Amino acid sequence: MANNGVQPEMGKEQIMFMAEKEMEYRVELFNKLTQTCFRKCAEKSYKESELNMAENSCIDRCVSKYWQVTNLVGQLLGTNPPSM
Amino acid sequence: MANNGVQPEMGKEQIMFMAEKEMEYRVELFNKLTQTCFRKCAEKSYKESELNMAENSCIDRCVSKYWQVTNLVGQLLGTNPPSM
Amino acid sequence: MANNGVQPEMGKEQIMFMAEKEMEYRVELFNKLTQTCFRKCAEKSYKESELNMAENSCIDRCVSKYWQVTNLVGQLLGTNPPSM
Amino acid sequence: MDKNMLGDLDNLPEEDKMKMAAMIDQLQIRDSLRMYNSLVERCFTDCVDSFRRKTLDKQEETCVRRCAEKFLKHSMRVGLRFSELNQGAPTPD
Amino acid sequence: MDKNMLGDLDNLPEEDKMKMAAMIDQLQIRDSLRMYNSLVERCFTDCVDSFRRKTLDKQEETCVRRCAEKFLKHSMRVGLRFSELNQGAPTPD
Amino acid sequence: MDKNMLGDLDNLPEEDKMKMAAMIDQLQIRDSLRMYNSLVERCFTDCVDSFRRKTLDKQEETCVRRCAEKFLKHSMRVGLRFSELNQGAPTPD
Repeated sequence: MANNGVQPEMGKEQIMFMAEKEMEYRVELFNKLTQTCFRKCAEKSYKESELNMAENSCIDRCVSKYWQVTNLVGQLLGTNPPSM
Repeated sequence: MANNGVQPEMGKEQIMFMAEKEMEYRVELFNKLTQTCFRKCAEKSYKESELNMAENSCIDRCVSKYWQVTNLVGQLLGTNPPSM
Repeated sequence: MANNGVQPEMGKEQIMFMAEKEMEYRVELFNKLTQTCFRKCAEKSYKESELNMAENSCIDRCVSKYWQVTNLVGQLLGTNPPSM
Repeated sequence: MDKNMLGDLDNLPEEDKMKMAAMIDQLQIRDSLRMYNSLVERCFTDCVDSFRRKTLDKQEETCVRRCAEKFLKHSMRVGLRFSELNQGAPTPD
Repeated sequence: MDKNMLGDLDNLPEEDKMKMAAMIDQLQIRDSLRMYNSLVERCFTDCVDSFRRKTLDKQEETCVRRCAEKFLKHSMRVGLRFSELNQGAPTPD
Repeated sequence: MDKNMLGDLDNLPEEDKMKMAAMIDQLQIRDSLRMYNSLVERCFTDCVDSFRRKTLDKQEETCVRRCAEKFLKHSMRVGLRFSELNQGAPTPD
Protein backbone atom coordinates (compact mmCIF):
# COMPACT_ATOMS: atom_id res chain seq x y z
CA MET A 1 0.00 0.00 0.00
CA ALA A 2 1.04 3.61 0.55
CA ASN A 3 3.22 5.13 -2.15
CA ASN A 4 5.23 2.31 -3.69
CA GLY A 5 3.94 0.91 -6.91
CA VAL A 6 1.21 3.48 -7.12
CA GLN A 7 0.35 4.54 -10.65
CA PRO A 8 1.13 8.21 -11.22
CA GLU A 9 -2.43 8.90 -12.33
CA MET A 10 -3.88 7.84 -8.96
CA GLY A 11 -6.00 10.75 -7.78
CA LYS A 12 -5.80 12.61 -4.51
CA GLU A 13 -9.05 11.09 -3.32
CA GLN A 14 -7.72 7.62 -3.84
CA ILE A 15 -4.53 8.43 -1.92
CA MET A 16 -6.65 9.65 0.98
CA PHE A 17 -8.80 6.56 0.78
CA MET A 18 -5.82 4.20 0.79
CA ALA A 19 -4.24 6.10 3.68
CA GLU A 20 -7.48 5.80 5.63
CA LYS A 21 -7.72 2.05 5.00
CA GLU A 22 -4.09 1.67 6.02
CA MET A 23 -4.76 3.51 9.28
CA GLU A 24 -7.80 1.35 9.95
CA TYR A 25 -5.78 -1.75 9.23
CA ARG A 26 -3.09 -0.69 11.69
CA VAL A 27 -5.57 0.20 14.41
CA GLU A 28 -7.19 -3.20 13.99
CA LEU A 29 -3.79 -4.93 14.05
CA PHE A 30 -2.91 -3.10 17.24
CA ASN A 31 -6.22 -4.02 18.87
CA LYS A 32 -5.99 -7.69 17.93
CA LEU A 33 -2.37 -7.83 19.10
CA THR A 34 -3.30 -6.22 22.42
CA GLN A 35 -6.22 -8.58 23.03
CA THR A 36 -4.31 -11.68 21.96
CA CYS A 37 -1.23 -10.95 24.09
CA PHE A 38 -3.43 -10.10 27.08
CA ARG A 39 -5.08 -13.51 26.69
CA LYS A 40 -1.70 -15.24 26.41
CA CYS A 41 0.20 -13.32 29.13
CA ALA A 42 -2.07 -11.94 31.87
CA GLU A 43 -2.61 -14.03 34.97
CA LYS A 44 -6.37 -14.35 35.12
CA SER A 45 -6.59 -14.57 38.90
CA TYR A 46 -6.14 -10.79 39.00
CA LYS A 47 -4.46 -10.97 42.40
CA GLU A 48 -2.98 -7.55 41.77
CA SER A 49 -3.34 -4.71 39.34
CA GLU A 50 0.37 -4.35 38.62
CA LEU A 51 2.05 -6.27 35.82
CA ASN A 52 4.64 -8.56 37.40
CA MET A 53 8.03 -9.38 35.87
CA ALA A 54 6.82 -12.54 34.20
CA GLU A 55 3.92 -10.70 32.60
CA ASN A 56 6.12 -7.83 31.45
CA SER A 57 8.60 -10.03 29.67
CA CYS A 58 5.80 -12.16 28.24
CA ILE A 59 4.26 -9.00 26.74
CA ASP A 60 7.52 -7.91 25.13
CA ARG A 61 8.10 -11.29 23.56
CA CYS A 62 4.48 -11.69 22.56
CA VAL A 63 4.53 -8.37 20.68
CA SER A 64 7.79 -9.30 19.02
CA LYS A 65 6.54 -12.72 17.91
CA TYR A 66 3.20 -11.35 16.76
CA TRP A 67 5.09 -8.89 14.62
CA GLN A 68 7.15 -11.67 13.08
CA VAL A 69 4.01 -13.64 12.30
CA THR A 70 2.55 -10.55 10.63
CA ASN A 71 5.63 -10.24 8.42
CA LEU A 72 5.79 -13.95 7.69
CA VAL A 73 2.18 -14.04 6.59
CA GLY A 74 2.75 -10.91 4.54
CA GLN A 75 5.56 -12.66 2.66
CA LEU A 76 3.39 -15.70 2.01
CA LEU A 77 0.65 -13.51 0.60
CA GLY A 78 3.20 -12.28 -1.91
CA THR A 79 2.66 -8.69 -0.98
CA ASN A 80 4.58 -6.62 1.42
CA PRO A 81 2.57 -6.68 4.57
CA PRO A 82 0.63 -3.41 4.32
CA SER A 83 3.60 -1.06 4.69
CA MET A 84 4.84 -0.98 8.24
CA MET B 1 -18.60 13.15 25.36
CA ALA B 2 -21.83 14.82 24.27
CA ASN B 3 -22.30 18.40 25.41
CA ASN B 4 -20.46 18.74 28.70
CA GLY B 5 -17.01 20.23 28.57
CA VAL B 6 -17.32 21.00 24.89
CA GLN B 7 -15.48 24.12 23.79
CA PRO B 8 -17.86 26.76 22.53
CA GLU B 9 -16.07 26.99 19.19
CA MET B 10 -16.75 23.33 18.36
CA GLY B 11 -18.38 23.34 14.96
CA LYS B 12 -21.66 21.77 13.94
CA GLU B 13 -19.88 19.09 11.94
CA GLN B 14 -17.89 18.06 14.95
CA ILE B 15 -21.04 17.84 17.09
CA MET B 16 -22.57 15.56 14.49
CA PHE B 17 -19.42 13.49 14.33
CA MET B 18 -19.25 13.08 18.10
CA ALA B 19 -22.93 12.17 18.25
CA GLU B 20 -22.39 9.55 15.56
CA LYS B 21 -19.42 8.02 17.41
CA GLU B 22 -21.46 8.00 20.62
CA MET B 23 -24.28 6.17 18.88
CA GLU B 24 -21.86 3.65 17.42
CA TYR B 25 -20.31 3.15 20.83
CA ARG B 26 -23.71 2.49 22.37
CA VAL B 27 -24.76 0.07 19.65
CA GLU B 28 -21.52 -1.84 20.14
CA LEU B 29 -21.99 -1.84 23.92
CA PHE B 30 -25.50 -3.20 23.49
CA ASN B 31 -24.31 -5.91 21.10
CA LYS B 32 -21.45 -7.01 23.33
CA LEU B 33 -23.72 -7.04 26.37
CA THR B 34 -26.31 -9.11 24.52
CA GLN B 35 -23.77 -11.66 23.30
CA THR B 36 -21.98 -11.89 26.64
CA CYS B 37 -25.14 -12.36 28.69
CA PHE B 38 -26.45 -14.93 26.22
CA ARG B 39 -23.20 -16.88 26.67
CA LYS B 40 -23.47 -16.61 30.46
CA CYS B 41 -27.22 -17.25 30.87
CA ALA B 42 -28.69 -19.36 28.06
CA GLU B 43 -28.89 -23.10 28.53
CA LYS B 44 -27.03 -24.44 25.53
CA SER B 45 -29.00 -27.66 25.24
CA TYR B 46 -31.78 -25.63 23.60
CA LYS B 47 -34.44 -27.99 24.88
CA GLU B 48 -37.01 -25.29 24.32
CA SER B 49 -37.29 -21.93 22.63
CA GLU B 50 -38.82 -20.13 25.62
CA LEU B 51 -36.69 -18.42 28.23
CA ASN B 52 -37.30 -20.18 31.53
CA MET B 53 -37.42 -18.45 34.93
CA ALA B 54 -33.79 -19.10 35.71
CA GLU B 55 -32.73 -17.65 32.39
CA ASN B 56 -34.96 -14.61 32.76
CA SER B 57 -33.61 -13.64 36.13
CA CYS B 58 -30.06 -14.38 35.01
CA ILE B 59 -30.53 -11.95 32.11
CA ASP B 60 -31.82 -9.17 34.37
CA ARG B 61 -28.91 -9.53 36.76
CA CYS B 62 -26.38 -9.94 33.99
CA VAL B 63 -27.50 -6.67 32.36
CA SER B 64 -27.41 -4.92 35.71
CA LYS B 65 -23.93 -6.17 36.56
CA TYR B 66 -22.60 -5.45 33.08
CA TRP B 67 -23.85 -1.91 33.49
CA GLN B 68 -22.05 -1.57 36.80
CA VAL B 69 -18.83 -2.85 35.28
CA THR B 70 -19.21 -0.29 32.49
CA ASN B 71 -19.54 2.50 35.04
CA LEU B 72 -16.74 1.18 37.22
CA VAL B 73 -14.34 1.01 34.30
CA GLY B 74 -15.47 4.48 33.22
CA GLN B 75 -14.50 5.85 36.64
CA LEU B 76 -11.10 4.17 36.46
CA LEU B 77 -10.47 5.70 33.08
CA GLY B 78 -10.96 9.07 34.71
CA THR B 79 -13.64 10.05 32.28
CA ASN B 80 -17.30 9.75 32.62
CA PRO B 81 -18.20 6.64 30.77
CA PRO B 82 -19.28 7.99 27.39
CA SER B 83 -22.40 9.81 28.60
CA MET B 84 -25.10 7.32 29.58
CA MET C 1 -33.71 -5.63 0.76
CA ALA C 2 -32.53 -4.65 -2.74
CA ASN C 3 -35.28 -3.84 -5.20
CA ASN C 4 -38.30 -5.92 -4.18
CA GLY C 5 -40.84 -4.18 -2.04
CA VAL C 6 -39.09 -0.86 -2.38
CA GLN C 7 -41.39 2.12 -2.46
CA PRO C 8 -41.21 3.89 -5.80
CA GLU C 9 -40.34 7.19 -4.15
CA MET C 10 -37.17 5.82 -2.61
CA GLY C 11 -34.38 8.14 -3.72
CA LYS C 12 -31.20 7.22 -5.52
CA GLU C 13 -29.10 7.93 -2.44
CA GLN C 14 -31.13 5.53 -0.41
CA ILE C 15 -30.77 2.81 -3.05
CA MET C 16 -27.02 3.30 -2.94
CA PHE C 17 -27.05 3.22 0.84
CA MET C 18 -29.06 0.01 0.96
CA ALA C 19 -26.84 -1.61 -1.65
CA GLU C 20 -23.78 -0.66 0.39
CA LYS C 21 -25.25 -2.14 3.57
CA GLU C 22 -26.18 -5.29 1.69
CA MET C 23 -22.64 -5.64 0.42
CA GLU C 24 -21.25 -5.11 3.91
CA TYR C 25 -23.64 -7.69 5.25
CA ARG C 26 -22.52 -10.23 2.67
CA VAL C 27 -18.84 -9.59 3.26
CA GLU C 28 -19.39 -10.08 6.98
CA LEU C 29 -21.40 -13.26 6.36
CA PHE C 30 -18.62 -14.61 4.17
CA ASN C 31 -15.98 -13.77 6.76
CA LYS C 32 -17.90 -15.34 9.64
CA LEU C 33 -18.62 -18.43 7.56
CA THR C 34 -14.95 -18.75 6.61
CA GLN C 35 -13.73 -18.39 10.20
CA THR C 36 -16.38 -20.71 11.62
CA CYS C 37 -15.82 -23.49 9.10
CA PHE C 38 -12.05 -23.21 9.53
CA ARG C 39 -12.55 -23.68 13.27
CA LYS C 40 -14.83 -26.68 12.68
CA CYS C 41 -12.91 -28.37 9.85
CA ALA C 42 -9.17 -27.64 9.92
CA GLU C 43 -6.88 -30.05 11.73
CA LYS C 44 -5.08 -27.81 14.19
CA SER C 45 -1.87 -29.82 14.26
CA TYR C 46 -0.96 -28.20 10.93
CA LYS C 47 1.09 -31.22 9.89
CA GLU C 48 0.82 -30.07 6.29
CA SER C 49 -0.29 -27.02 4.36
CA GLU C 50 -2.53 -28.91 1.94
CA LEU C 51 -6.20 -29.51 2.66
CA ASN C 52 -6.71 -33.26 2.90
CA MET C 53 -9.80 -35.12 1.67
CA ALA C 54 -11.51 -35.08 5.03
CA GLU C 55 -11.01 -31.34 5.34
CA ASN C 56 -12.20 -30.67 1.80
CA SER C 57 -15.46 -32.50 2.21
CA CYS C 58 -15.93 -31.01 5.67
CA ILE C 59 -15.61 -27.52 4.13
CA ASP C 60 -18.17 -28.24 1.41
CA ARG C 61 -20.70 -29.57 3.91
CA CYS C 62 -19.97 -26.84 6.42
CA VAL C 63 -20.64 -24.11 3.83
CA SER C 64 -23.81 -25.87 2.76
CA LYS C 65 -25.12 -26.24 6.31
CA TYR C 66 -24.15 -22.68 7.25
CA TRP C 67 -26.13 -21.49 4.27
CA GLN C 68 -29.16 -23.49 5.38
CA VAL C 69 -28.90 -22.03 8.86
CA THR C 70 -28.77 -18.54 7.34
CA ASN C 71 -31.96 -19.23 5.40
CA LEU C 72 -33.69 -20.89 8.33
CA VAL C 73 -32.97 -17.96 10.62
CA GLY C 74 -34.09 -15.56 7.88
CA GLN C 75 -37.47 -17.35 7.74
CA LEU C 76 -37.84 -17.15 11.50
CA LEU C 77 -37.15 -13.44 11.44
CA GLY C 78 -40.10 -13.12 9.11
CA THR C 79 -38.07 -11.39 6.47
CA ASN C 80 -36.35 -12.88 3.53
CA PRO C 81 -32.79 -13.22 4.55
CA PRO C 82 -31.21 -10.08 3.09
CA SER C 83 -31.61 -11.03 -0.57
CA MET C 84 -29.17 -13.70 -1.56
CA MET D 1 -31.70 1.67 20.71
CA ASP D 2 -33.84 4.45 22.16
CA LYS D 3 -33.35 7.98 20.94
CA ASN D 4 -33.46 9.69 24.35
CA MET D 5 -29.73 10.08 24.58
CA LEU D 6 -29.96 12.77 21.98
CA GLY D 7 -31.74 14.99 24.48
CA ASP D 8 -28.69 17.21 24.77
CA LEU D 9 -28.83 17.90 21.07
CA ASP D 10 -32.29 19.44 21.25
CA ASN D 11 -30.99 22.90 20.49
CA LEU D 12 -29.71 21.94 17.06
CA PRO D 13 -31.53 23.49 14.09
CA GLU D 14 -34.28 21.46 12.42
CA GLU D 15 -32.19 20.49 9.42
CA ASP D 16 -29.48 18.94 11.58
CA LYS D 17 -32.02 17.03 13.62
CA MET D 18 -33.20 15.44 10.41
CA LYS D 19 -29.65 14.48 9.45
CA MET D 20 -29.25 13.03 12.92
CA ALA D 21 -32.44 11.00 12.60
CA ALA D 22 -31.28 9.66 9.23
CA MET D 23 -27.97 8.71 10.81
CA ILE D 24 -29.76 6.81 13.57
CA ASP D 25 -31.89 4.95 11.03
CA GLN D 26 -28.79 3.97 9.11
CA LEU D 27 -27.03 2.73 12.22
CA GLN D 28 -30.09 0.67 13.06
CA ILE D 29 -30.10 -1.01 9.67
CA ARG D 30 -26.42 -1.84 9.93
CA ASP D 31 -26.95 -2.97 13.49
CA SER D 32 -29.78 -5.33 12.66
CA LEU D 33 -27.80 -6.93 9.83
CA ARG D 34 -24.88 -7.45 12.21
CA MET D 35 -27.17 -8.95 14.81
CA TYR D 36 -28.53 -11.30 12.15
CA ASN D 37 -25.00 -12.42 11.24
CA SER D 38 -24.07 -12.96 14.89
CA LEU D 39 -27.20 -14.94 15.55
CA VAL D 40 -26.51 -17.25 12.61
CA GLU D 41 -22.90 -17.75 13.72
CA ARG D 42 -23.86 -18.48 17.33
CA CYS D 43 -26.64 -20.94 16.56
CA PHE D 44 -24.59 -22.68 13.89
CA THR D 45 -21.65 -23.02 16.29
CA ASP D 46 -23.84 -24.34 19.11
CA CYS D 47 -26.03 -26.68 17.05
CA VAL D 48 -24.00 -28.06 14.13
CA ASP D 49 -21.03 -30.29 14.82
CA SER D 50 -21.24 -33.16 12.41
CA PHE D 51 -20.24 -32.83 8.77
CA ARG D 52 -21.08 -36.23 7.40
CA ARG D 53 -23.93 -34.93 5.28
CA LYS D 54 -24.45 -31.68 3.49
CA THR D 55 -27.95 -31.01 4.80
CA LEU D 56 -29.11 -30.24 8.32
CA ASP D 57 -30.70 -33.25 10.02
CA LYS D 58 -33.96 -32.91 11.96
CA GLN D 59 -32.21 -32.54 15.31
CA GLU D 60 -29.88 -29.81 14.09
CA GLU D 61 -32.76 -27.93 12.51
CA THR D 62 -34.79 -28.05 15.73
CA CYS D 63 -31.79 -26.90 17.71
CA VAL D 64 -31.20 -23.94 15.35
CA ARG D 65 -34.86 -22.91 15.52
CA ARG D 66 -34.93 -22.93 19.29
CA CYS D 67 -31.57 -21.23 19.55
CA ALA D 68 -32.64 -18.43 17.21
CA GLU D 69 -36.00 -17.93 18.92
CA LYS D 70 -34.37 -17.95 22.32
CA PHE D 71 -31.74 -15.48 21.19
CA LEU D 72 -34.39 -13.10 19.89
CA LYS D 73 -36.35 -13.23 23.14
CA HIS D 74 -33.13 -12.80 25.04
CA SER D 75 -32.19 -9.83 22.93
CA MET D 76 -35.56 -8.15 23.47
CA ARG D 77 -35.34 -8.61 27.22
CA VAL D 78 -31.82 -7.20 27.26
CA GLY D 79 -33.05 -4.22 25.23
CA LEU D 80 -35.82 -3.58 27.74
CA ARG D 81 -33.52 -3.72 30.77
CA PHE D 82 -30.90 -1.69 28.97
CA SER D 83 -33.26 1.16 28.20
CA GLU D 84 -34.51 1.16 31.81
CA LEU D 85 -30.93 1.59 32.98
CA ASN D 86 -30.40 4.35 30.46
CA GLN D 87 -33.32 6.16 32.05
CA GLY D 88 -32.12 5.50 35.59
CA ALA D 89 -35.15 3.37 36.47
CA PRO D 90 -34.84 0.93 39.36
CA THR D 91 -34.52 -2.72 38.31
CA PRO D 92 -36.07 -5.88 39.78
CA ASP D 93 -33.73 -7.73 42.13
CA MET E 1 -17.38 -11.60 -3.51
CA ASP E 2 -19.04 -11.88 -6.86
CA LYS E 3 -20.86 -8.91 -8.30
CA ASN E 4 -23.94 -10.80 -9.52
CA MET E 5 -26.06 -9.69 -6.63
CA LEU E 6 -26.16 -6.25 -8.11
CA GLY E 7 -28.18 -7.57 -11.02
CA ASP E 8 -31.27 -5.86 -9.67
CA LEU E 9 -29.51 -2.54 -9.90
CA ASP E 10 -28.99 -2.80 -13.64
CA ASN E 11 -31.44 -0.05 -14.38
CA LEU E 12 -29.40 2.57 -12.56
CA PRO E 13 -27.82 5.28 -14.73
CA GLU E 14 -24.20 4.79 -15.83
CA GLU E 15 -22.79 7.29 -13.36
CA ASP E 16 -24.32 5.48 -10.39
CA LYS E 17 -23.08 2.13 -11.62
CA MET E 18 -19.58 3.57 -11.55
CA LYS E 19 -20.04 4.80 -7.99
CA MET E 20 -21.30 1.36 -7.08
CA ALA E 21 -18.31 -0.33 -8.67
CA ALA E 22 -15.98 2.01 -6.77
CA MET E 23 -17.82 1.16 -3.54
CA ILE E 24 -17.38 -2.56 -4.21
CA ASP E 25 -13.66 -2.09 -4.84
CA GLN E 26 -13.34 -0.18 -1.59
CA LEU E 27 -15.17 -2.86 0.37
CA GLN E 28 -12.87 -5.48 -1.15
CA ILE E 29 -9.77 -3.62 -0.06
CA ARG E 30 -11.08 -3.23 3.47
CA ASP E 31 -12.17 -6.85 3.43
CA SER E 32 -8.81 -8.20 2.35
CA LEU E 33 -7.03 -6.20 5.06
CA ARG E 34 -9.43 -7.58 7.65
CA MET E 35 -8.92 -11.10 6.39
CA TYR E 36 -5.18 -10.57 6.66
CA ASN E 37 -5.55 -9.43 10.28
CA SER E 38 -7.78 -12.39 11.14
CA LEU E 39 -5.39 -14.84 9.52
CA VAL E 40 -2.47 -13.48 11.53
CA GLU E 41 -4.46 -13.63 14.76
CA ARG E 42 -5.66 -17.18 14.15
CA CYS E 43 -2.28 -18.65 13.17
CA PHE E 44 -0.52 -16.82 15.99
CA THR E 45 -3.07 -18.12 18.49
CA ASP E 46 -2.85 -21.69 17.20
CA CYS E 47 0.93 -21.87 16.75
CA VAL E 48 2.63 -19.68 19.36
CA ASP E 49 2.32 -20.57 23.01
CA SER E 50 5.74 -20.19 24.52
CA PHE E 51 7.18 -16.81 25.42
CA ARG E 52 10.64 -17.72 26.60
CA ARG E 53 12.34 -16.13 23.63
CA LYS E 54 11.50 -13.13 21.55
CA THR E 55 11.91 -14.80 18.16
CA LEU E 56 9.86 -17.56 16.58
CA ASP E 57 11.59 -20.93 16.73
CA LYS E 58 11.72 -23.24 13.70
CA GLN E 59 8.70 -25.25 14.78
CA GLU E 60 6.54 -22.19 15.34
CA GLU E 61 7.55 -20.75 11.99
CA THR E 62 6.67 -23.96 10.17
CA CYS E 63 3.35 -24.11 11.96
CA VAL E 64 2.53 -20.51 11.01
CA ARG E 65 3.44 -21.11 7.36
CA ARG E 66 1.25 -24.19 7.10
CA CYS E 67 -1.57 -22.55 8.98
CA ALA E 68 -1.54 -19.51 6.71
CA GLU E 69 -1.34 -21.55 3.52
CA LYS E 70 -4.08 -23.86 4.70
CA PHE E 71 -6.27 -20.93 5.66
CA LEU E 72 -5.84 -19.36 2.23
CA LYS E 73 -6.77 -22.60 0.46
CA HIS E 74 -9.67 -23.00 2.82
CA SER E 75 -10.81 -19.49 2.14
CA MET E 76 -10.68 -19.97 -1.64
CA ARG E 77 -12.69 -23.18 -1.42
CA VAL E 78 -15.28 -21.49 0.78
CA GLY E 79 -15.46 -18.63 -1.73
CA LEU E 80 -16.08 -21.10 -4.57
CA ARG E 81 -18.84 -22.96 -2.73
CA PHE E 82 -20.34 -19.72 -1.51
CA SER E 83 -20.66 -18.28 -5.00
CA GLU E 84 -22.20 -21.55 -6.27
CA LEU E 85 -24.85 -21.26 -3.57
CA ASN E 86 -25.42 -17.63 -4.48
CA GLN E 87 -26.18 -18.80 -7.99
CA GLY E 88 -28.40 -21.63 -6.83
CA ALA E 89 -26.12 -24.31 -8.26
CA PRO E 90 -26.34 -27.83 -6.84
CA THR E 91 -23.45 -28.80 -4.54
CA PRO E 92 -21.54 -32.08 -4.22
CA ASP E 93 -22.77 -34.26 -1.37
CA MET F 1 -0.90 5.00 17.05
CA ASP F 2 2.04 7.09 15.95
CA LYS F 3 1.75 9.28 12.92
CA ASN F 4 5.11 8.41 11.38
CA MET F 5 3.65 6.09 8.82
CA LEU F 6 2.31 9.09 7.02
CA GLY F 7 5.86 10.13 6.17
CA ASP F 8 5.29 9.15 2.55
CA LEU F 9 2.42 11.56 2.33
CA ASP F 10 4.58 14.57 3.13
CA ASN F 11 4.29 15.91 -0.35
CA LEU F 12 0.54 16.36 -0.12
CA PRO F 13 -0.70 19.96 -0.11
CA GLU F 14 -1.36 21.61 3.26
CA GLU F 15 -5.12 21.32 2.97
CA ASP F 16 -4.99 17.55 2.50
CA LYS F 17 -2.63 17.16 5.42
CA MET F 18 -5.22 18.81 7.60
CA LYS F 19 -7.91 16.47 6.33
CA MET F 20 -5.59 13.57 7.05
CA ALA F 21 -4.91 14.79 10.57
CA ALA F 22 -8.65 15.13 11.18
CA MET F 23 -9.13 11.59 9.90
CA ILE F 24 -6.49 10.30 12.30
CA ASP F 25 -8.14 12.08 15.22
CA GLN F 26 -11.47 10.56 14.28
CA LEU F 27 -10.02 7.07 14.05
CA GLN F 28 -8.45 7.55 17.47
CA ILE F 29 -11.76 8.53 19.03
CA ARG F 30 -13.49 5.52 17.51
CA ASP F 31 -10.58 3.34 18.52
CA SER F 32 -10.59 4.44 22.15
CA LEU F 33 -14.34 3.82 22.42
CA ARG F 34 -13.85 0.34 20.97
CA MET F 35 -11.01 -0.34 23.38
CA TYR F 36 -13.27 0.76 26.23
CA ASN F 37 -15.98 -1.66 25.09
CA SER F 38 -13.51 -4.53 24.76
CA LEU F 39 -12.04 -3.85 28.17
CA VAL F 40 -15.48 -3.94 29.79
CA GLU F 41 -16.37 -7.17 28.00
CA ARG F 42 -13.10 -8.88 28.93
CA CYS F 43 -13.12 -7.92 32.62
CA PHE F 44 -16.82 -8.74 32.95
CA THR F 45 -16.26 -12.15 31.35
CA ASP F 46 -13.24 -12.93 33.53
CA CYS F 47 -14.61 -11.60 36.83
CA VAL F 48 -18.39 -12.07 36.92
CA ASP F 49 -19.80 -15.58 36.90
CA SER F 50 -22.53 -15.63 39.50
CA PHE F 51 -25.97 -14.17 38.84
CA ARG F 52 -27.68 -14.67 42.16
CA ARG F 53 -27.76 -10.95 42.91
CA LYS F 54 -28.11 -7.94 40.72
CA THR F 55 -25.19 -5.99 42.17
CA LEU F 56 -21.48 -6.73 42.04
CA ASP F 57 -20.16 -8.16 45.29
CA LYS F 58 -16.93 -6.88 46.84
CA GLN F 59 -14.83 -9.64 45.31
CA GLU F 60 -16.17 -9.10 41.80
CA GLU F 61 -15.62 -5.36 42.08
CA THR F 62 -12.01 -5.83 43.19
CA CYS F 63 -11.44 -8.26 40.36
CA VAL F 64 -12.86 -5.84 37.79
CA ARG F 65 -10.73 -2.95 39.11
CA ARG F 66 -7.54 -4.97 38.94
CA CYS F 67 -8.41 -6.43 35.58
CA ALA F 68 -9.10 -2.98 34.09
CA GLU F 69 -5.95 -1.43 35.57
CA LYS F 70 -3.86 -4.34 34.43
CA PHE F 71 -5.35 -4.19 30.95
CA LEU F 72 -4.55 -0.49 30.67
CA LYS F 73 -0.95 -1.00 31.74
CA HIS F 74 -0.71 -3.94 29.38
CA SER F 75 -2.11 -1.87 26.58
CA MET F 76 0.38 0.97 27.19
CA ARG F 77 3.29 -1.44 27.20
CA VAL F 78 2.10 -3.04 23.98
CA GLY F 79 1.77 0.42 22.44
CA LEU F 80 5.35 1.23 23.41
CA ARG F 81 6.79 -1.96 21.97
CA PHE F 82 4.63 -1.69 18.90
CA SER F 83 5.88 1.79 18.05
CA GLU F 84 9.49 0.69 18.59
CA LEU F 85 8.95 -2.08 16.05
CA ASN F 86 7.36 0.38 13.67
CA GLN F 87 10.55 2.41 13.84
CA GLY F 88 12.79 -0.62 13.43
CA ALA F 89 14.34 -0.23 16.88
CA PRO F 90 15.94 -3.28 18.50
CA THR F 91 13.90 -4.85 21.31
CA PRO F 92 14.96 -6.30 24.67
CA ASP F 93 15.34 -10.08 24.62
